Amino acid sequence: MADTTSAESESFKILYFAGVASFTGTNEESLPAPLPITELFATLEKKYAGIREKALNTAMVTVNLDYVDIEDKTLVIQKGDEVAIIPPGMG
Amino acid sequence: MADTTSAESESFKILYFAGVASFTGTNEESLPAPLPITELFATLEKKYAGIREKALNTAMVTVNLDYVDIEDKTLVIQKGDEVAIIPPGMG
Amino acid sequence: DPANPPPPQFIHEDPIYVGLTHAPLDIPGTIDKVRTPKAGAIVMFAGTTRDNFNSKTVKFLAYSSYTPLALRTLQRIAKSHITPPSEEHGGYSKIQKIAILHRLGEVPVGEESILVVVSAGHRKEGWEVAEEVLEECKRKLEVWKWEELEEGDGKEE
Amino acid sequence: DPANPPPPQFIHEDPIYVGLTHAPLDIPGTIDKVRTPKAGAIVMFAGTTRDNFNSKTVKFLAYSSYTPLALRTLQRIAKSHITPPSEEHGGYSKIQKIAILHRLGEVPVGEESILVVVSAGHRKEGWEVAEEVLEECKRKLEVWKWEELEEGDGKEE
Repeated sequence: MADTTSAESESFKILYFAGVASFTGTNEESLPAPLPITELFATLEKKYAGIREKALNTAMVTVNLDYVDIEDKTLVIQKGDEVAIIPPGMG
Repeated sequence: MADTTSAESESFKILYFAGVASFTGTNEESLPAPLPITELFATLEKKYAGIREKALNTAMVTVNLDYVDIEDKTLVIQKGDEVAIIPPGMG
Repeated sequence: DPANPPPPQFIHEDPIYVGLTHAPLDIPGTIDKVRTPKAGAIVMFAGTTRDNFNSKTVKFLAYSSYTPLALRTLQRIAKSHITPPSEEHGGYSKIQKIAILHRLGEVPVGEESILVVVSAGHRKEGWEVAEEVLEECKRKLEVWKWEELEEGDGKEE
Repeated sequence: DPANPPPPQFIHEDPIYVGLTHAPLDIPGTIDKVRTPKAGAIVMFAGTTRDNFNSKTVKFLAYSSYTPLALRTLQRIAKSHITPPSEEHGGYSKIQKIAILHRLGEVPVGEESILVVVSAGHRKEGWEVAEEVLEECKRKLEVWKWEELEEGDGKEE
């Protein structure tokens, strides 16, 4: 069978808001899937040096609209998932 | 000089509200002036037996829109004054 | 005479707006009276006629007042909450503007009898003053309530 | 694209009404959503754009959101305050109905960014729940504020 996978079909969508979006310079992009949730922040740090300390440490993460624990070793982001980095609220 | 005073010109107006008006059966009437404020409740009790205990004891009194002390021996209601019996508020 | 009620009595001396009226209360119009670019918060309380009281069915509430005195009391309550600008409130007044309206006569179930609206720089002060003002009105305002119950046994408060 | 904003997102499942919209918030329409003969009190909070922030002049505020999640959060917050009838509240629910709306995009000075409206049998519960709901929204809602200052140095919060 022909290989029908593409970069897009083997990716998940990640959304950035507020200060996180200012840091990444984009509101949305695709990243390669699958990705264990425990590696998400390291992956982003590699792409956006300094983002961890500046923005991610105070943020939460959702996968398909559910808040998740980024230290959950059983959770792997799958292709097609919608992941979002949620900065703190308005306070 | 002719005596130009009449019953009306030698009177003050007194207003009743809420439970007090239910007791007197009227919202407004004229009473003879002058009348020391210290005698107001006794005057009303003579006219409406039982009103003191049922309605006046929890009420306040205004003369010409100012709250007054009904034990003020220097205060005499004058003809033309507007007196009001003020029951407690809505709570 | 319900067919020919007395005219409404309003005092609008910015930043306060108070009044007594037999007409339905105008919520958006009253909120507009307290609107200001200096406010980050508007707090409104509306007292409405509930259909029940002590397990009895309420047909309507009716309010009577000693109108000239009640108007003066509303004005006094409102003014007492307009305080000078202070360090504590970032160089501004604790609240910006205040409106208090009371309806008189019959108020059908579901309609408003009192509106208290406060604008403030910050929400904390808005909540605080709106609640204080409402309680002062309940205690001090020369307005009295009559509950017309379904059973016909109205009760003066 | 400000010329072509996304459609408003509302959930109206009586007794709750929540939503996110780029349009100006409709105060009387929102109050009507919580009106009920069972309520003796309606409490409303409106957060408005203030013309100043830390002594700087504010041109406008702008709000962005993760809309599908924020809508779900609004619904969850609203529902959590609709509790079963209880003895403590005279056989009724603590509050009757609740509406929460948040505006998105630019909100000019003097206009509303958030509305919280609660109807309750009694005023105490109305005040209490309205303030709680507002604080929960401030903490939990997936909506973020941008302050556009006169000097051009906007600040993300």
